[in-house]
Amino acid sequence: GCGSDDSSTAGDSGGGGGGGDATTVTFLPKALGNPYFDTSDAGGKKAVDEFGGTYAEVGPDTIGPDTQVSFIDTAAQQGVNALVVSGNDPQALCDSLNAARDAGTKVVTFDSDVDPTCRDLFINQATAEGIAKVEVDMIAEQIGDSGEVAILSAAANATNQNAWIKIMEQELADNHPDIKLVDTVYGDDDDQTSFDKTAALLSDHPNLKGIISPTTVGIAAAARYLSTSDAKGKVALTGLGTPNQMRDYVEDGTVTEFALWNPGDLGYLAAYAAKALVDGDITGAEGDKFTAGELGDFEVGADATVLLGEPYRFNKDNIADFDF
Amino acid sequence: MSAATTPVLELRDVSKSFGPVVALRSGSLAVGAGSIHALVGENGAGKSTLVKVVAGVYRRDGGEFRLGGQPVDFASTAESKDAGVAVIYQEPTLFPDLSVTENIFMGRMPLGSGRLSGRRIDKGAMHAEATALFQRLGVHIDPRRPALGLSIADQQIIEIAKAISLDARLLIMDEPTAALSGNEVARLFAVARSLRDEGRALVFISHRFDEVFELCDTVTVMRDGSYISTDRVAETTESQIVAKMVGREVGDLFPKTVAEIGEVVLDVQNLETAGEFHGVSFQVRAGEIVGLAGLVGAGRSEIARAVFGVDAYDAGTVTLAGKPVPAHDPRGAIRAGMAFVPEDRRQQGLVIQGSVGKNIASVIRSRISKSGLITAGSEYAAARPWADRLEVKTNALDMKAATMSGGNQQKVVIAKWLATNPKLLIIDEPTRGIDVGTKAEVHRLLSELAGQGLAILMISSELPEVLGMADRVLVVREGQITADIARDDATPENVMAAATRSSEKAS
Amino acid sequence: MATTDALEPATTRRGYPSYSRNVVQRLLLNREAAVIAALVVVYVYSLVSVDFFDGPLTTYNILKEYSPILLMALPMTLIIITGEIDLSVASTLGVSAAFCGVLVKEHGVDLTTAMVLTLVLGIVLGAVNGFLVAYVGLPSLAVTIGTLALYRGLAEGLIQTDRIAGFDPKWQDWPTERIGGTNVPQIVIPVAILAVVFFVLLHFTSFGRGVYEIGLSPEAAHFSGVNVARTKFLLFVMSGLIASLAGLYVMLRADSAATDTGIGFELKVIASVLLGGVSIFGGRGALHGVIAGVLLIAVLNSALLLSNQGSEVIQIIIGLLLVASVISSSFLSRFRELLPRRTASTNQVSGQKSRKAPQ
Amino acid sequence: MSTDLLVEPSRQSAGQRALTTFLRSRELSIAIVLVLIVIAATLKRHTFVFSHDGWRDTLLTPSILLLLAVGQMVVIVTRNVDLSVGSVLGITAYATGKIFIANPDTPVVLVFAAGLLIGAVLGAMNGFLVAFFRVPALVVTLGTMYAFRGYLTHQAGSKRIVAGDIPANFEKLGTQQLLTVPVLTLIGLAVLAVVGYYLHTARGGRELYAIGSDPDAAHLYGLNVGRRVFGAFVLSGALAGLAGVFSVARYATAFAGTGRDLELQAVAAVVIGGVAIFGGSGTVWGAAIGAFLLVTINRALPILGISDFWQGAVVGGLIIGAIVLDRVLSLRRAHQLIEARDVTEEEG
Ligand SMILES: Nc1ncnc2c1ncn2[C@@H]1O[C@H](COP(=O)(O)OP(=O)(O)OP(=O)(O)O)[C@@H](O)[C@H]1O
Ligand SMILES: Nc1ncnc2c1ncn2[C@@H]1O[C@H](COP(=O)(O)OP(=O)(O)OP(=O)(O)O)[C@@H](O)[C@H]1O
Ligand SMILES: [Mg+2]
Ligand SMILES: [Mg+2]
Repeated sequence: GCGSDDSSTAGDSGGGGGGGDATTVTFLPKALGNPYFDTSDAGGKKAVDEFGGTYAEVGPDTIGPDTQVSFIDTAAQQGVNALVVSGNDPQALCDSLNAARDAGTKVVTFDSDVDPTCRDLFINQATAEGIAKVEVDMIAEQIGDSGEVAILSAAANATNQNAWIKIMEQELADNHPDIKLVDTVYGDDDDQTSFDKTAALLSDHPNLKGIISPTTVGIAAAARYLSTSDAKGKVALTGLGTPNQMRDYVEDGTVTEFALWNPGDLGYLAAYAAKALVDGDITGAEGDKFTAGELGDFEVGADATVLLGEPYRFNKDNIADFDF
Repeated sequence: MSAATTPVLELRDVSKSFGPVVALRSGSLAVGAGSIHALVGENGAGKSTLVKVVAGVYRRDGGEFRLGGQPVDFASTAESKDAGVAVIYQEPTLFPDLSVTENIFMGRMPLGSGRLSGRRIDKGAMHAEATALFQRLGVHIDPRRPALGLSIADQQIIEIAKAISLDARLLIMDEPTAALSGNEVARLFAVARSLRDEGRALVFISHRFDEVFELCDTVTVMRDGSYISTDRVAETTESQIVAKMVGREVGDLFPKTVAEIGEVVLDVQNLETAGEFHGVSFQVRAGEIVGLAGLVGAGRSEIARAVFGVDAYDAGTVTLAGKPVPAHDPRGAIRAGMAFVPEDRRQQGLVIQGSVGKNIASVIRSRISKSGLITAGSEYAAARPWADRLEVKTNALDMKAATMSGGNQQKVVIAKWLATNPKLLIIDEPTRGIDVGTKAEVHRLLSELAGQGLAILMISSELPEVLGMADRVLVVREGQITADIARDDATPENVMAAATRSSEKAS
Repeated sequence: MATTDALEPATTRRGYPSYSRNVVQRLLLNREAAVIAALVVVYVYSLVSVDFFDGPLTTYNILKEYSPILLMALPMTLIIITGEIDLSVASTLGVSAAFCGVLVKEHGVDLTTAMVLTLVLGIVLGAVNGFLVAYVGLPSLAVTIGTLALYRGLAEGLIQTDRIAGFDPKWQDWPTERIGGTNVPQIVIPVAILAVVFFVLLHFTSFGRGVYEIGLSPEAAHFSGVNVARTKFLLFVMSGLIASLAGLYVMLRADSAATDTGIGFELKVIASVLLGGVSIFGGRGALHGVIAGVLLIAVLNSALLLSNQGSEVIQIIIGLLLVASVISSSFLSRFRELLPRRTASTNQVSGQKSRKAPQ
Repeated sequence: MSTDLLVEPSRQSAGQRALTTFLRSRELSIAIVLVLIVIAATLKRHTFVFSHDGWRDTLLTPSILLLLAVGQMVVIVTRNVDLSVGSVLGITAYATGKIFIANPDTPVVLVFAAGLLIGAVLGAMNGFLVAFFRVPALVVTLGTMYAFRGYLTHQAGSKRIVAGDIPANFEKLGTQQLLTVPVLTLIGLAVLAVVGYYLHTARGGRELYAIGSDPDAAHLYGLNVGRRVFGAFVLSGALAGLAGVFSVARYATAFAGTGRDLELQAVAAVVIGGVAIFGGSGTVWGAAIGAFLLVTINRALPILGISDFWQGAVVGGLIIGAIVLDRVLSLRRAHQLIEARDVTEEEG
């Protein structure tokens, strides 16, 4: 699907036109209707426009292991130069992605990686360790480094979520002995499910001190529930969120601090990386270097991964400066 | 009365067809206020169709239709109701989930008075009125119970109550007494007379002449969808009416060739289904036609259905040619050599939306399929000779059965069963709703089949048919066989007596 | 005359023609032909005017992606022709994938055995539906809404947070490998075989004739010796079996089993069956129409994606096609209709007795 | 035999009759299940009900499904079904957000009216197709479910209504309470009461039952079937529209996927509530209890120690159980009714 914006340009070969000289880059988020990906893809579009390529965004309207497949297949058919994907499932997409690569399409993953054997490059928003650590640190600060906490995740089988959660558990065990992770629930990145799961968490664990939600949909829904509940102010909430979704709740004190990298930059970087691959400037080998417009120079790290940077913390003092 | 000068209801040359089926050719009827007008005719003569045209169920194809002198043309039954026409349809049509009262008043429930309860149904008043109606008809029915599970008779009574409660100027009753017992009929007549004396016009349809002569003052005869005659009841006789209905002398209608009776083919012992019938035992021999007589609702069809196995039964045994027939297993019954032409042609006898050929071949598929495979070609090939044998009128075997006349549909059903080469043929209402010509053909065929040693169990609500065709008449009343009368001893009187409750009430 | 043996059919006196219309009319003037025509038109149009549609991957992708729908549509066609419906197919598909995955990954069962056991599971799940509908006599619409939730719930319970992947490549690659040098994935082989089997079953066996009769008039079918209950039971069992087969395929194709595998497929399947000219009231429809219906949706989908239309456009089109198909047939039948009341409702009258989908 | 008092006006008083019918009612059985679940959950953790949030959520969370179930019940009782309610809800939810973006201080009343209106219009489309063209509702509403959803996705694309777009006063409405009862729940119950009263006491209401009970008889009675069925769909649509407004008030967000899969839940609630899927019988009270049960069981299971991974299975089992129960009860009832008939005939 396409936002009403580019559906207007549909009909002409849109993101297709692999034959043309302009580099064609197609962005494929986990699902449409998620403002986080709206922002990242906007960043991508910005980059593509800068280097004069052709940008397209397609995607399923529901998250599911193979809902992205038909879009990958289509991109392959269109022979786009590069496909920038946030994978719903590390395995389910592999066959299609490899088919696309055989057809000459460069595959860059961002936000959520797939099996390294079926992509050329992964743009990592931040190391899993970095993300896990910043979330644990924030919750620890907010609840005074002791008490019960719970995690509100996305889909039960979301790879990056599960990876982060594992590391968080480790980090808590190692450095925060007094914090007890009592429950992990799954909101499927759906507002209402996340909302109701939050309610369930609070009633299941009367002396819950904090909630970590490493997903932008989840943290917003949780904040929405907390802001209307007795637990407001008593139960701390942190995780990964976008300023626009969280602004109200930071201002009304439901949330003190949450983190995120700039998804716009992430998409921007991914687009330039894709360009570099297409032009053959890089192959994805460790040590390859390329320049990502205004973001400057980046170097490909181990198993074809490029790191954006460290997550950024948003709170009352700085949230007003951001709009995404 | 002066009103008698302009008839309340006046129909002239009204016609109605369903596709190729001409149900009504030229129906004419004139009913004056303060009179009870009998409408008689054989099954399929078009009486009910005429009624449904008056009621606004069907739009007539042609002809004149006046009510109180005014030409009218009803698009729906609601309009006819508003115009003061009340109809008791032949088949009760009730809402099983709704209460008896609601069934009576559906569409015109009394609303409470006053601002607040203005749009509210006045249940109290409604139940009271229903109770009063049943008082008048002299029956016990709890107005609050759902219609679900009511007997045909009770359903019929509710239809009557519904019609009366409309207190219309024209009341049409299509075979209201078919399922009623003696004293229920008596009360209905009492009510009918009081309505007549109030100056209403009534139309009364019945197959029972004693009722016609007891209740009505005028009688109109129909045959094959056409008007035949109208006479004052006082000035005509039963035999005259019958002659007009049939259009020929009664004698030659039932060409029963006496065949020699052979071995016992069907042996039914103590068949019982709770609430339907009990202690039913009888035999049918090769070459014998056994007639099952009784009122509608007596349970004859239920017995037949149980014997053939489309219904399960609680107790008893069915044996065919010495071998026990599995219970509740039509396939088994067919394998054993039974054939069953059911009562309801459109729902049970035929796949009415299916083609003629496929219908005829439907029971012998296993025989005509080669190595498990069957093709339309092989079906039509198998069907063709049987269509020929019964002279089915259709221009191709792939025509839908629904496009045929009642008579031809019946022929298809019979063909379909003869194709199985059965030992026993159970045939329920063999000639209901089919034209006189076909009727004679069917009768000839039946006695011919009997002549070739086929055992036949024939259920019929038409006394003349039973008396004309059967070698033996079994009379069913309330699920019991109350009489077993040999052909020669059978008279309308003793059969009717055994069939109705009134006789034992009298004693 | 009276001497001719009535129990012997007469030697043809007036030979009845089998058909009232000539071959051409019979073949061309029906819903199936219309759907096939639509399919051809859309396909040809896309070939000439949609970029890349003529590419080598198009056929491959369409077949690869729509095989599960096509599979489940086969038994669904028969079920809907009997006037029933099975909303639980997608959940059966999901729980089958989950079950097989769990067997392999958590209980170390080897893949082949696991797949066999999964098919058995499919039969059991179908039998549950079939029993409740055919023998207990419950409305299939309600029953399969229940099992829709139940089976999906079992899948979620089985898999929970696991993500099951990395199946034995020899199995995992097979379905999506190309046949020879063609653009046809191997999964098409079993799909084609099953399509033929069901086509023969429906159109050339006594069982199939029974299926139609049940749809047109359950009572009449019962009265002429068709075992209505057993027929329906078997159909639901087939539906379960085929759905779990489709589940295995989806699992292998994606090399992963997850709680939400195949979610929402049931409506896609039913939509394509109805598009294919099968009447929701039962008694009417043909398998080639349904296959054309599935392919029509597939081709539309592919063509629209290639012209960068979002999935929503496809949804809108499917929706409108559905509505249009029933309205057109209602018009036709209203003209053809001989009975004063539409057959639809006369089918319905006996309420609980006729377990048809609500009109 | 005597003509007088042939029909005893029924041995019981109105009060007794009401009581017995209540005690025998199908609704009571699931109401009890609901209560038991709530009690069990509360015993395990008193905050489930005895806490501000617990009490509020117990009443508030089902309010959206409640509206859908009420509308769905009215359609199903006429032997039809409306599968498009989820999409209708999504459209009105998104429209609500758009209205506020366009003009943040739109009076709340107007927003509710808009939701009702949009829903009613969409419902009218279904009603027109079903009633006028006499085509099966299952197919039509399956089609409009896709079409409406597709239209919404087309409009919304990947845009999303976020809390910031919703004015505070409207957001507050999502949780506002009147004597501890959430306002949304009160509205839902009010709708329930009105519809229930109509179905029970108005001509139109009884005609809806009649149509579902036997469509052909309804025609023979001269009932205006088309108009009634049309009305039922309009109501279902309007209530789905209202539910859309509710969902924005409660969740302060809306996007292309809002309300997906709710249609089957609504049908499930109605079925659990003992409404015959082929119309003619059942009550809107039952449907409402069904909705509460469906939602509450989801909240209660984790507390009762059943991992929420098994919730779907439990709900499915619940639906099957409900249908089987209905079959058993209706068979018993039919039997009793036939008995009753025979008894009265003995007296004759
Ligand atoms: N809806 C219909 N479609 C097709 N043919 C019909 C229909 N209704 C009646 N017929 C046919 O029209 C003819 C007249 O039927 P009708 O019911 O009017 O006869 P009748 O006089 O009422 O018979 P009976 O005494 O058995 O009630 C019959 O041949 C019947 O098969
Ligand atoms: N309780 C009932 N509710 C609805 N229909 C009924 C009921 N009982 C009988 N019928 C139907 O009414 C018709 C007459 O009843 P039944 O068949 O039991 O008696 P019968 O002696 O066979 O009379 P007939 O053969 O003349 O119909 C049959 O079609 C039967 O199916
Ligand atoms: Mg008649
Ligand atoms: Mg009978």
